[in-house]
Amino acid sequence: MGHFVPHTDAEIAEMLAFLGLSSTEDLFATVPEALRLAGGLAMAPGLSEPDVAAEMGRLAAVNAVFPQLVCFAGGGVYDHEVPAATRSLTFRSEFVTAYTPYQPEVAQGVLQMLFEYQTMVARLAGLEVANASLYDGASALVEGVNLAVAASGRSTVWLSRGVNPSWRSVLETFSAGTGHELVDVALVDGVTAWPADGQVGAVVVQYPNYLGCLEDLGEARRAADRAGALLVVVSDPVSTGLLRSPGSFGADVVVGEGQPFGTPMSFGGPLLGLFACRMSHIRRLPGRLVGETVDVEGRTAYVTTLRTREQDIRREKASSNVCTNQTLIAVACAIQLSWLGTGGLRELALRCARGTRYTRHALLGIDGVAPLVGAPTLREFAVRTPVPAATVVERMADEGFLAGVALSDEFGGGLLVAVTERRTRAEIDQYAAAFEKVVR
Amino acid sequence: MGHFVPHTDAEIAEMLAFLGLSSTEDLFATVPEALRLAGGLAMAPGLSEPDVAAEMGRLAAVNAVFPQLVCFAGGGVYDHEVPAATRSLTFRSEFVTAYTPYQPEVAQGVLQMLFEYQTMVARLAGLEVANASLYDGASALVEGVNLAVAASGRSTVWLSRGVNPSWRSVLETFSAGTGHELVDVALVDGVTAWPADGQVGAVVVQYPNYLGCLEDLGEARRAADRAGALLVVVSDPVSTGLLRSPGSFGADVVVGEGQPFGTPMSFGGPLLGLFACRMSHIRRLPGRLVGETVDVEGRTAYVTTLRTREQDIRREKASSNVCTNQTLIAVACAIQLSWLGTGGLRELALRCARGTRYTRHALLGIDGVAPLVGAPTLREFAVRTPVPAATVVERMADEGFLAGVALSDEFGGGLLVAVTERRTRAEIDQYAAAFEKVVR
Amino acid sequence: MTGGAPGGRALSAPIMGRAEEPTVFELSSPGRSAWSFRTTGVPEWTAEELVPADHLRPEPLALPEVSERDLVGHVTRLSARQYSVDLGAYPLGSCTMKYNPKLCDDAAGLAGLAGAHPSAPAALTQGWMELLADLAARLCAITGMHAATLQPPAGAAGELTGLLLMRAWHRDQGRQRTKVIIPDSAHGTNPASVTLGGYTTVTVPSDARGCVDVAALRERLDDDVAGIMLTNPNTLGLFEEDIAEIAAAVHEVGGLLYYDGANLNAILGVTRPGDMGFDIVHMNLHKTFAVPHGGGGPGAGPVAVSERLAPYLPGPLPIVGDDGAWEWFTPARSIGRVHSWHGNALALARAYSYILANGGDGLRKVAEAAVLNANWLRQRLRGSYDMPYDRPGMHEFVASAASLKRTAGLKAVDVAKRLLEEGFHAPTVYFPLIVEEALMIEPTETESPQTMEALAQALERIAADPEGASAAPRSTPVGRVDEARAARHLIPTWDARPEPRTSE
Amino acid sequence: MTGGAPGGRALSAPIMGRAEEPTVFELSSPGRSAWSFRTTGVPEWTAEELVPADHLRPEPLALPEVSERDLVGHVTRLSARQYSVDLGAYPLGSCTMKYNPKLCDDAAGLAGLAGAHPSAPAALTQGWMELLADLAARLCAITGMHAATLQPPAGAAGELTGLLLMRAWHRDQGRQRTKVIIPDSAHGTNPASVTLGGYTTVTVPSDARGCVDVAALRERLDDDVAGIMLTNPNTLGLFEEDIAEIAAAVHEVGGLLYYDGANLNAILGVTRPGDMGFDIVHMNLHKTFAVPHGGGGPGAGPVAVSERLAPYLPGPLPIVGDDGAWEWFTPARSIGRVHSWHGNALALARAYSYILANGGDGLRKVAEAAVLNANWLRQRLRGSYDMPYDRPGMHEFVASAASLKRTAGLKAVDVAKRLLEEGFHAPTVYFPLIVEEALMIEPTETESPQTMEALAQALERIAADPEGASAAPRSTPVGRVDEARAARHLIPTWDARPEPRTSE
Ligand SMILES: Cc1ncc(COP(=O)(O)O)c(C=O)c1O
Ligand SMILES: Cc1ncc(COP(=O)(O)O)c(C=O)c1O
Repeated sequence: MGHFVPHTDAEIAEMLAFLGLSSTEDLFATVPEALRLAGGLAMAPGLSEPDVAAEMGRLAAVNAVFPQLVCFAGGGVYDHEVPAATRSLTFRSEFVTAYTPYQPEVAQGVLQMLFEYQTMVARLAGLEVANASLYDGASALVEGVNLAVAASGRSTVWLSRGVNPSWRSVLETFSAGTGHELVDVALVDGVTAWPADGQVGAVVVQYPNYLGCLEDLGEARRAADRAGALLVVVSDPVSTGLLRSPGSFGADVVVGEGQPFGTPMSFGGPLLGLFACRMSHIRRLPGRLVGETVDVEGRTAYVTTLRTREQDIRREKASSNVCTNQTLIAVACAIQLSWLGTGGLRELALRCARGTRYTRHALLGIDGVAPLVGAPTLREFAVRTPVPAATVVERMADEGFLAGVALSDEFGGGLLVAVTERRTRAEIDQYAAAFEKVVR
Repeated sequence: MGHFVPHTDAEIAEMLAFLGLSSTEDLFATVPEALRLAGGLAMAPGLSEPDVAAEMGRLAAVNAVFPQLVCFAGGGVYDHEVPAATRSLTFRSEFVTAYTPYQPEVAQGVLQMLFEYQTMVARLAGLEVANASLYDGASALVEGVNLAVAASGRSTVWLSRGVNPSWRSVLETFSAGTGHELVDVALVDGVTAWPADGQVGAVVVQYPNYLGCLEDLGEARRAADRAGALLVVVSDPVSTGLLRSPGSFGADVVVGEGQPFGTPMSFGGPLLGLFACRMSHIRRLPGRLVGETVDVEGRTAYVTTLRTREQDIRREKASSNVCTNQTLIAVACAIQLSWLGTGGLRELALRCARGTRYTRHALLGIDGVAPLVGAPTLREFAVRTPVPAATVVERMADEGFLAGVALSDEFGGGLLVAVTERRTRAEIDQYAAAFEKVVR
Repeated sequence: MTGGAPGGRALSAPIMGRAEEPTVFELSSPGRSAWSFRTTGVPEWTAEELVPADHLRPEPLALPEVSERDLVGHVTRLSARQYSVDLGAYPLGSCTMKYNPKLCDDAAGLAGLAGAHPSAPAALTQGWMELLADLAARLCAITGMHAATLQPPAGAAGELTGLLLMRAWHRDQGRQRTKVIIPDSAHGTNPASVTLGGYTTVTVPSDARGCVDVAALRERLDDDVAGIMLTNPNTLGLFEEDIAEIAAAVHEVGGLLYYDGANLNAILGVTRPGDMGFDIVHMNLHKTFAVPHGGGGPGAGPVAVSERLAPYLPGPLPIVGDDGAWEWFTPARSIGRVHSWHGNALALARAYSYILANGGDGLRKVAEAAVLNANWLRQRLRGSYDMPYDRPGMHEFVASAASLKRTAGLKAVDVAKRLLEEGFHAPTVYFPLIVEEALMIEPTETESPQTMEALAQALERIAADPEGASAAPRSTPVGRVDEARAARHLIPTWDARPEPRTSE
Repeated sequence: MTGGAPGGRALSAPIMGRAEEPTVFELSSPGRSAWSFRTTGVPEWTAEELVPADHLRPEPLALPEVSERDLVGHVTRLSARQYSVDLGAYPLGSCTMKYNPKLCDDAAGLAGLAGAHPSAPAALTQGWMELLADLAARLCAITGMHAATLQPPAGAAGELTGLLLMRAWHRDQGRQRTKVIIPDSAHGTNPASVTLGGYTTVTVPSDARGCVDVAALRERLDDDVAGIMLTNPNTLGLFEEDIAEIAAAVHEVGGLLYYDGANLNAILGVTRPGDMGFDIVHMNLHKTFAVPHGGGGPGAGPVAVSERLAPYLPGPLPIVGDDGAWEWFTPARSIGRVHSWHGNALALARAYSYILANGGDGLRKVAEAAVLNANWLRQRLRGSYDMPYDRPGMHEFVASAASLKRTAGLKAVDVAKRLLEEGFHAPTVYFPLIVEEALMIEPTETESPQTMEALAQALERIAADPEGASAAPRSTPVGRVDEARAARHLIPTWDARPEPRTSE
């Protein structure tokens, strides 16, 4: 349809005439004839708006989502409520249709939102500074390790097996380029058992870890100290409503996934990479950073700062290659954290923990269902099931539940179950009843 | 919950102290003890946001709407497409959460939108001036008759039976107060047969009329001239994309329903009363009027004008009692008409007319289905059915269709069918097939 | 260029300064378009085939021809020239410009509500009918009445509906009365509605305390009085303490009491019109129950009545039938429809969601905070502005700039325009009519004490430094608007503009 | 008052002037709240019962305590301090800030898309998988490639993914190469990605015509070269006419060609990277395919490759299984995941809806109008600005303020700030690095000829009247911002502010 090109034929003719050209084909004179696409793209012509809506609606209708499918899956992406205020504010077109704030004089809206975001993310981490977002938790982890390696000058990394396996896989992928040596550190009954000695650049632990267990961050800090490494903590920001901050345990870098704050599960994207570090590492901070300053008349103003770290200035020596990040998701996160406030964040964490305990108790009452590991958990837990976890997930779908995430062999199988503040007692009771049925 | 009151208990105490009061109950000291509501409202406590959403969702899910129910009903409210642009622009919070533009210096957004709306509504009517909206087509009709009666000094009204019966009923209700004498004028084979003589204040005709038929507006104008009356035309603005404007036939006042432009069917509200008249009647115009002017520095500015007609100034002598109108729906209408543009409005009317012809043809091919009246129709038509129309509607609902509007005995029964640009050939074919089945 | 003004230019967005935004007609360029329709497969008959020649429009109707991009830009820029509750406080007296929770937007946006055709058989709209019935029941509980119609689309429509109910009732009592009494402080819609209801307005003065002068009222009461229309609290924000006495007096002569519910916000859960003796009550859901005002509407103005008036209500109304399902029912002596369908249904759904969210406890809190804010502000401003009725009031109060006008030339309108500069919307000015240079201030319950403090300081600054206020506002998208010129050189449409037009 | 700044005050909305907006921390008042959670009926264990003591947070984490009303006011006012495409033209070179149709917002908002958990079994997400597979197929058709991954969440992530693909391929060829060649006009992400990909950057200069100096390139080619990264059209907006020769030369030494798709908008339906000889292509869906930029993201940077590289793509990818249903599949020699799930899925859905709406014909029109607008504007501005490469180009062009700087002291940054005053966003400045005082202008196809005219006139006015431009912009929410101070006195969070804080 070319529906979004405003030019009328008469206007195109007029503009071409101004250029001394006689057809739109002439516009591409510098494209060698041999490279021109004869016959145009092999693609159907454009559809009208309602036709596109119908087609997108058809595709959407094929996926099973709430309320047909009640979600007990987590593993990094969680089914939290997104209130109407957060949704409607985030999607103000001024935020949605702006570019990266290169011209601060007309970008104070995005800049101040990011400044507020950074402040809240730093508080969640218990550290002094946070950046303006990264792609997802996994990319934040990659950048955290890169920072630690650069700061320590050592490229070996102790990587807890309690870190989200998908994130570890991303880290591994990118380590092919950076040359980091990743040393997996195994879990013992759900928590990481750190090597007694060795010299490494980074010690990476997740809190609570992938199996939902509360790692001993004090232990991780001591392991890092022994190894001369920076401590990189992958932290669940929702749990932070109840847990001591990683910074209070001595983390140097804290990364995490911000999706739980204001963004729907979205089939896993867009997500939001949270990144915070100590002030002493700020020159190695990846990505954008907003700082407060003043304008010519002394009014408070915000601007992206310490830009000399960034790729457009530093080029091959940049601290990271990130350019476009996840600003709008960071805006949603800042709005959602403000909507929650001090009391709401605590209440949110509490409700998740309560639902988790209630669900865990219900499942463990089923014959043949047992805890996968013994360590205490908070908002997610793993169970061993009498039939393979993947089968449980499959059968539970017919009952209207996404039962959880089936764990890989690395963990000896098992099912990872997450319970958010959205899950009612009635839903959990039905879930447990269905569970009992399908594992029989 | 009282969730939207920001005051903390400490703040309330402080404010009360400033007033020398000791409790919130003291705030109501001027309310005589005997009148105080003991024990509070007999109403359950407030619900959380997700709980309200769940309850509203439950109520919404009980109604049958597209795609479960494909709509062939009209009768004043039509199933037109509302494009994403119209929706997202209309619901900009600056428009949604503003009051009537009493302070023009901070209301240029709403005022200019209304100015553009008035211009487009006047063009649709083929008249010089339009107001800034009335409640619905029915209330616009009431105001149109009031204007005609006041302008002519005669309170008898010739009211075509081709005017929407629901609107006629509203007119009748309000005539109990104004004392107008409404004289129904019957249809003959679908079009109004005007009395040869008489002296009346208003002649009211609908174009196309309730049965979808094209009235002879020239005839109506002549009837009005003979009777010394103003000609009030109820006009379908969508049809105006193909039909000559009522103004071109000599209408003095044109009223109509603006819902088809940018507002969903909404169970019949909010709707939008369109109102236009000749410039010579402007001092009797009901409701708000926006005019162009300048500010102190000579910049173009808009403001509500000729306010001396209005109730807040004129009080018991006002041209109307309207205060709050349907501004946001008028904004949606202005946006939608701009989205349609010259070509789109014509195309819209054309598509409705094509679908209507195709559907009519399909239905008339069914045994026992016959035209109710003979006059030509455009976007809506009435058929006689072998089983009562109400039964057809009931049975068709089980087939997934809202078959139309069952006509009352006044019209000798029959089914009124409307087809909009949204209806595909496949939908119409299925509709006709189901129709054939249910009338058997 | 072939035609049209530039569309992709934010010149008129205040963010970029105070330049004008062209009209959409100026952005138009012949042949440009934004429309897009579903592919239907329906045969493509021509206009000539579909329309008889004598009806066929000779040329297309001229509408703006713009791209979606330019339309979006235009309307977005216009929105940036508009103040709103979501931008800041809006202490517009009588209008109750509270913050409207976003959850209500979600409710109104549900496809199962917005997508319903109103003529669908009851079996297909049970959810809507339950919603309307429960809303009516809750409004009755709030007002202390017996039954309600949700049809009136705004307050004024509710008034007229109420007066027609009054009329029908008196008719059935066998005698058509001719007069309706309203106080001199009443809103303009009251007398206008009285006229349209076929009655004559009789005005009763207010006494020195700002309430109905009961003695004067008694003088006006006779058996030609159909009823009285009151707001309580009245438009001065004061509770009519003698309401029981007034009710008794009016009832004694066979009249009815009509309650204008524009100020209902003040008494939610505290007292009820029904308990005060009112027979007919309209509510402005767009004031009290978080239907956003939309720049001037749509609102909703349901009318609730006492038992004896219930048979006169407009129909149809949803009731539970024998089989437990909802069905439509029209009362025996119904005055008839007052709306083409069921009123502003989506606005009703918004209000319903708001009432659910607040519940009985929350509504009471609304009234408390609204009254607290207003009294705090009145008390605070006593030193800066005249307070013609300086005593505890309800959710709003009326100050006066009369002294400031005399001493410093600062009129009510100047205070209003200065307040715009200070970042707040202006109060209602010159209403009610009985107060000279009236400033009618209604903070509402959703403004925090901090905002109240800032509002107080701004109003104090204005009173303390009236210099140059007649040049205000200076920081708004346009400066003070020439309203007289608008009426003198009337330009009600773009086509009526005097200047020559180059394109459309 | 107990604490906090006023929340309901629009002082900082530009509509009300240029005052500051307090931070949300300043609006906070202890004990105030907006949160609201579902009633669940789950037992209410205490924190102490749920969390081991050594893990339990000693005190609640301090976040802003605001009402929903104040939060809405705050964020709405901040939005009013922000320029955006929906407000006006945004000729930011290299960024392709076109208008993004609103229908794409609808697509991304569908509950059936937004509500899906990514770990759900394939049987429950067939719609998503079909969407992703068809999008990948269409992107391959557009670029002339064989297979694609949609995982990379932005262009830079796509680059690094591409370099890792290159690396894996060379590894399997038995020899790890060390160098990647990039032109001196390249975007900064290119060299940064090269480093992260474990390669060394070798820069090849541009020739006098603004294209890769082929002779210089040949000098740099040896069997240690893993490949070359190019954009075509390049960052000067010029088509690399020698691309076939370049491809042959690079391939001859066993290197691969990487296509940075930031400029793909220019060649949609005209020519394809695959046909030019590229082996790896990333696309910025947020530039070319109407994913709005969100103030800096999220975007989407899919990578498409030729057949020989397909086995290395990140997985899982959706493919049709034996039973005709979609299933996940990871290529044999996959480099591994580059995103924790399937990339920015909702952004991908937006782009997909945009591609459906345009179709093959529409995409070609996009390129035509983008190139037409850019060339028209370049031609028009030749008299006002230096055009270092003054010949027909593609969708953007780079002008220079070098002469104006010399003659009138008007720097590129001053032109940018003046243009903000004129109601337009500024072009990209000081990039590419090879042009002095560069002004990189990309009008995009969605701006009308009328807007182009207005933009041209504004830029002409600026060049003609450079006086006082260093004081620009004057009509924006803040004046020129002190960037140096921000770096010198770093305040990256509200907690780092030097001033004493009264409340939080
Ligand atoms: C006291 C009073 N009565 C009646 C009305 C009229 O209500 P509406 O504008 O909804 O018609 C208003 C509205 O401002 C009012 O304030
Ligand atoms: C030429 C070029 N390459 C690469 C990029 C990086 O893309 P992204 O910002 O999506 O990471 C950009 C973005 O501005 C660009 O313009």
